[in-house]
Amino acid sequence: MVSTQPILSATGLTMEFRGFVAVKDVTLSVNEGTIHALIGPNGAGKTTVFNLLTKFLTPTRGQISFRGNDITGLKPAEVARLGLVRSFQISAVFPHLTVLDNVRVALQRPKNLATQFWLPFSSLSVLDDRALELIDAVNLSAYAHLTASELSYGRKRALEIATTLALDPAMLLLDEPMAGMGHEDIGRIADLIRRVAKNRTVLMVEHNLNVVADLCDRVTVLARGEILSDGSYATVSADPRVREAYMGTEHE
Amino acid sequence: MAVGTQYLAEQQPKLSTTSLVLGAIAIAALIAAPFFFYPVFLMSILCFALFACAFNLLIGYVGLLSFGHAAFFGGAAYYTAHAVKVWGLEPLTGILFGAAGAAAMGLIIGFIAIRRQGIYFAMITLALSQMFAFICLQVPFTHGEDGIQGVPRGHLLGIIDLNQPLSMYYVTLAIFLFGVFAVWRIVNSPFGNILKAIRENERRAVSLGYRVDRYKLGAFVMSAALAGLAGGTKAIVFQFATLTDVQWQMSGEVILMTLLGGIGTMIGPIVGAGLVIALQNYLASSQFPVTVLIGIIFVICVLLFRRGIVGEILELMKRKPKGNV
Amino acid sequence: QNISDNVVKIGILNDQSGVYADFGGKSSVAAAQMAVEDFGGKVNGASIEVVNADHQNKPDVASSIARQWYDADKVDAIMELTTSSVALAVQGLSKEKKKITMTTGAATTELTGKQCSPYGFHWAYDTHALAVGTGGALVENGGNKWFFLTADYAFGYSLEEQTSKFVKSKGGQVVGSVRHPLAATDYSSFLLQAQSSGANVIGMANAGLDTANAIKQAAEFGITQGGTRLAALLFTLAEVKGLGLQSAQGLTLTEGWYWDQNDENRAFAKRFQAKTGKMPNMIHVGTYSTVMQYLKAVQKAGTDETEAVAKALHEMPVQDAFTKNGKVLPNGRMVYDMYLFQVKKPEESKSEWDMYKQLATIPGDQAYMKAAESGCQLTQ
Amino acid sequence: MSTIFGIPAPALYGQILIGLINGSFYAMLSLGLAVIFGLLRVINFAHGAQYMLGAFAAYLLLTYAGIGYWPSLFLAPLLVGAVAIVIERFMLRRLYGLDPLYGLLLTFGLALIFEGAFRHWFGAAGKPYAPPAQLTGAMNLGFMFMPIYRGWVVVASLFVCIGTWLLIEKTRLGAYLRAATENATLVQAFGVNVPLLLTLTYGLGAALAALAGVLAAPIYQVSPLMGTNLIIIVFAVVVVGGMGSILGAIVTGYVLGVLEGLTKVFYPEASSIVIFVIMAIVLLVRPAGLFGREE
Amino acid sequence: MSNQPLLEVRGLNAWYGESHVLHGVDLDIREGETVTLLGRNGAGKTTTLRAIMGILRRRQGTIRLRGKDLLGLPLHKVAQEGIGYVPEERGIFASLNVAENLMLPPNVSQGGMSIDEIYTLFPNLHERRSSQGTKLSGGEQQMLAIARILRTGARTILLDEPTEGLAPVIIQRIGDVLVELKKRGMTILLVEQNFRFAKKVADRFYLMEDGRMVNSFPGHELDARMDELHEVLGV
Ligand SMILES: Nc1ncnc2c1ncn2[C@@H]1O[C@H](COP(=O)(O)OP(=O)(O)OP(=O)(O)O)[C@@H](O)[C@H]1O
Ligand SMILES: Nc1ncnc2c1ncn2[C@@H]1O[C@H](COP(=O)(O)OP(=O)(O)OP(=O)(O)O)[C@@H](O)[C@H]1O
Ligand SMILES: CC(C)C[C@H](N)C(=O)O
Ligand SMILES: [Mg+2]
Ligand SMILES: [Mg+2]
Repeated sequence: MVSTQPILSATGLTMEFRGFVAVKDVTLSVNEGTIHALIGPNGAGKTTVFNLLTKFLTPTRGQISFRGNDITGLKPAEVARLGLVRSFQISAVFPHLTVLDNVRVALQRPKNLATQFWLPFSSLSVLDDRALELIDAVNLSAYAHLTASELSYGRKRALEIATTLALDPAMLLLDEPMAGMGHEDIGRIADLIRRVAKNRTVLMVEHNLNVVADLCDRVTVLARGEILSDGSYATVSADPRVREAYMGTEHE
Repeated sequence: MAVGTQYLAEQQPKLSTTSLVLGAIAIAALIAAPFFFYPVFLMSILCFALFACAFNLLIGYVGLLSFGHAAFFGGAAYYTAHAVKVWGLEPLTGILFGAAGAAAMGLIIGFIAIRRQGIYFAMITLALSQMFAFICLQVPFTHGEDGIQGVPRGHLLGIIDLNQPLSMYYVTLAIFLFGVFAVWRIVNSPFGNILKAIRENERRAVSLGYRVDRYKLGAFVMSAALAGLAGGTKAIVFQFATLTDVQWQMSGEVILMTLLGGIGTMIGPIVGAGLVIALQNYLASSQFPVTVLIGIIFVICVLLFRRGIVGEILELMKRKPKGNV
Repeated sequence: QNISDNVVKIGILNDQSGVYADFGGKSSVAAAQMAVEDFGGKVNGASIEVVNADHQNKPDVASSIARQWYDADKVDAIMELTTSSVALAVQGLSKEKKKITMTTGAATTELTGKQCSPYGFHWAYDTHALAVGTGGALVENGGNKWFFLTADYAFGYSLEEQTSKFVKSKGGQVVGSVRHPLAATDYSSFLLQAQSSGANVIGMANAGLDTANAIKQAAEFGITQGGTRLAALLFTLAEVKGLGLQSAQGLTLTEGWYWDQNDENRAFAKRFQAKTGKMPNMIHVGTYSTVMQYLKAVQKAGTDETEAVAKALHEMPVQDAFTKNGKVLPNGRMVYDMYLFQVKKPEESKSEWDMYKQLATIPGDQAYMKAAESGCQLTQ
Repeated sequence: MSTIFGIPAPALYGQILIGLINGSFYAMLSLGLAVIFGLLRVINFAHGAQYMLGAFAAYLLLTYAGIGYWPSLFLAPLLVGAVAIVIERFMLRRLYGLDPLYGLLLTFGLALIFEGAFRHWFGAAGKPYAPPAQLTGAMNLGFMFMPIYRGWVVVASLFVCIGTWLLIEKTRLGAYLRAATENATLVQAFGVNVPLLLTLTYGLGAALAALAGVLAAPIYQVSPLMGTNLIIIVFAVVVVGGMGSILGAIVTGYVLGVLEGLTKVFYPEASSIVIFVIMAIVLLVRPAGLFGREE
Repeated sequence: MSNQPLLEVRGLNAWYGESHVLHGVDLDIREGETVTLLGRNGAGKTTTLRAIMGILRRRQGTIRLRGKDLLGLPLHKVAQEGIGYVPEERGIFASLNVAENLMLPPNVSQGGMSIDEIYTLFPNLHERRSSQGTKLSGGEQQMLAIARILRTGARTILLDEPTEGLAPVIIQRIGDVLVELKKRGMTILLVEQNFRFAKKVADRFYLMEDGRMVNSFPGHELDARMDELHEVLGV
């Protein structure tokens, strides 16, 4: 269901930190239903772009629109409520809650069961079915009652994806989902991403080029805050500038 | 080690039958207590215990250390005392008025303080409450150092004569039980679950779409209102509202009560309040300077029993192997 | 037996650790014990017991101690009650509980005014006596433009009000006033304000450490050299000692008792010093006097029942180490002669505690308000 | 007599000057707090008590050893610093790595102990302490008499503040301090004796407070409660300046002192709360404080 | 190259709180050698480095540097023996700028690189020398972390996953740097998951599993042992 309709587009995005321009005039559009990769050398500004898109940073200049709405002036929580949800470069779970509770926390908001301070805790059990379904989807059923801190790194990332999916977001932003992960986990997460991307859009930052090549419909290469190249993996990897700035000579 | 992302509390065990039985015994004991102890002493424990529970709602379950809770406790005492003495309000209405006033103050102070976390939050609440104490010193209705004296206890709902020590006691007990139940309910509710999540990983909660500031502010206001409930009740029990209750030493005392009993446990603050009040009562007529002893307890608690009395007992019962960072 | 529980229990409730601790404090407890000894240790065959507590200048602390003393510990009467806020609270509670209080440590005339009690007695001094004594002396010496430095609570207001009234009645004027919080540390800005108002007297309607600090700072900023005079309206031997003669010299002040006035006083003071290490001021001896007088009243009434003792207290003249001509007005005010003193220069002082020159005697009737003018309901 | 906004100019200048003197104490105290907070992540609630201890050390040295003001200016901070070092070694040290709130609570308890004990021994009434003979008297500035001693305090505090600032921002030692603030283990893994650094820093911060105490002794009485309320104002100063910012602590200290002085002229009723009001406004506009970095 | 190992680890056990993580690790590194630790996530590679440094205090066994026992030394003394540590999480200081970060570690012996040499090696750092340390990107931070150790003259370097999260070009450059360091006679203990990278520099490999050394072989045997590695590492 790859459409050519952009779900998220940013125009002229610029971010300056006390005189240092980390992101320069970036115009980017992500088409609905695609898996889109953002790659580039360290310090290129990828995480910064993520922070801008999800409003954890406010751009110095530029516009962002998501599903036709201008979201440039919104707060991070509001962006998330519109269905644009991110993960962090450093894994983000609620460490002392169980796996089940981690997912339930995420479900509480869309189900409008978050502000009721007068209801008993047990009223949350209506969320259990959906939560277990999500946990199952990321192959964590066996660990549902462990606390998140007891999970291995890779499983934590899976849990993070499950909680993100609980919000049923139209679009996911994943920042280096495979970083620091053992080989056996990489394949699992790649599968998972492919599965969840069936009916939503994914924008991800990733250094593992095999994964990018394998998974992504489109690749945008960022270098020194500017877009260097944009297109299919084959196109960008053939671009000599990309080879020079990013991939180096060793990569086939 | 990021400042403010850690928290002091332990996980709360689920409500079990043993704790229900223990609770029932405790309530029975509280009902019988005035026949064995001096009722005013018991009422003062109840007021402070409720205050400590309200305070614990913030520190124990949101991970925010307020060093300014005296403003709500003492502020409510002033509002209640004024409403009852000057406007002639019925005592319960007066107490509720006090709690509402405290909630309103909670909204203002919380709005400013919630922008920072950890120690910053502690210092800001401390400073704002000290500012409130200065205001109390200046505005006429508080009567400065004299305080509002001789507040009539009156008749509850126009019927029950609160000048009878026993009726006053049972009314105080009822308010106390209501307050403690409220704290318990808030903590163990869908709302409480989000609070827990925020305490664990605030950025993640934001990215899930929670407007965390509103949740924190909500908890802050609830805590302030309950502290106000305690303060208003105290004003009726002691027929008094004074500067003592708004000053920062009072905020320090409620921290001590909670720390001593066990932060983040349901009954810890109650135990702590009982101990501290009993100690102060006992020491008032001895040679030993009270503040020195309170200071020593503080130091000992922080160095040796960070979980507090109840927390340490719960830990012993759990005997779960520890071993995280 | 007509004595409840066969023991007469007297509570000394005062500040023992706060800003006013030197003013009365633990030494007052010693004075009370001296009174019990001097009385003979027993009254009508019943033993006498003195208990004491520190109220930390907090009226709520004081009233809950008092409540417990009455309810649980069977205390019959409470003495001293440092600080007006405390005294008003405890006297109010005692009125409700029908118990006797005899205040020596608080100043406000409210105690025997609008908030008077049939069981409440006010010894030693009050703001009226201070206004007449210290205020009067300065007015007579040409101090006719006053600026007040006032502690921001009931005591300060009362002292300022009484003194202003007195100054105005003598043809002087009040050109301004500023209120400072209790235990402020820096008075220099208030003093500058006072100076630029053109006043020739700065009336300090505060007490204890506050007054002492203000005096020191006034000297530093050359305010006294500039010819402005300081009126330390409430200052006693204990504060003079604390401040030191160097800074305190020349101050005029009003007290009801001084150790070096006569042989009897010197003898009393010597005993007191042996017990406490310091010389008493009017509060200490006043507390001695209240205990003594209370015991005499119990003896006379033959019981410790409140109404009877109160009646005896109202009727009996006061004649003891404290005063020779005291009498109690219907509003509870004990009236006796006060004295105006001046603090000696360091070179005039011959011994550690030789600090006052006596300037005048203020007859009791002038020093204290007439009962009829006090606003006390009991006198109508 | 000329007037400014309806206020006689001498009164205005006088209050500004007094504000500057108060500001000197705010600056010195908040500086010490910032240094300690910076490295140890401890809000030193005992700072007010250490200020008081400094003043008492001077008083006791004079009364029992006949040691005067000038030697005390060095000895008192040394003594208090030594006490602080003991505290760091045996108590604070055990709290590193825990939630920083515990440090706040521990020092709060210590403050209660010190103040309670001194109140018990010395009573609450102040003890007089005379300024040194060289600095007595006043200067006629035309609009007011300026006590020479107070002038000295302003000068001395400026020197201390600038000296400390240079030490921390411009020296290698300062760089260790700042880095150890963030990750003490790593700095130690580079070969720096961090435990010693921490101990000395706490000692230095406390010594700064004690120095302020000695400077304050001749102005205010030496009293057990002298630090109690001051410390909360200083907390507000530190929040306005931006926690941990040395420069922020210094500048804000002086500026708020002066603003407070001005309030006394224009609206005296508000003078005791003006610093807190400013704090609230700053927090609303710049949550990290004027000189602070966003965390 | 002498036969006496420069760094000698025998029967090293280590604990995090109650949990026993290293179970008798043995390890030898000779002067001038580059040794790489391989192992899955959680095998105990980082822990080994931290235990050698003495960052992790709860340990038993022997650790000797040039025959001198390191176990009893406080952390800063170990560093002063000439060991430089580049931690997994890089440890760049936010309150210092890049140049200050670079200058921070005190010299432990003569012969460290000069600032100019370092800036030639890492031009990015020169460009950003006055920005706040943590405002650098991940890769830039990694370079800074390595660079600042090179300045101190430490002759033995413990490097924990220097390539994690880095772009291929940067990895290549870091590889070049390590080769250069080897040429200068530095001793390097490297923890790495990326063995394509490790192969370029390692003289010897150690294979770790569950807190123990399970195998060790010379660098050139890496390709031959690929199958075995797959089994242990789950590649
Ligand atoms: N601070 C800690 N507290 C408790 N256990 C820890 C801590 N750090 C690591 N561990 C545990 O010690 C074991 C070894 O961890 P270590 O970090 O040494 O692994 P590693 O081989 O470096 O893995 P990675 O490749 O993921 O960095 C793991 O089981 C880990 O969970
Ligand atoms: N808050 C900030 N202040 C100043 N500079 C910043 C800030 N955040 C990022 N930068 C700078 O912006 C540039 C881009 O950083 P960013 O973290 O976006 O890189 P990245 O592409 O995600 O790199 P990596 O792959 O290493 O994570 C870097 O040079 C970094 O130093
Ligand atoms: C202790 C006293 C100096 C207090 C003062 N007399 C008052 O009435 O408040
Ligand atoms: Mg990044
Ligand atoms: Mg590792």
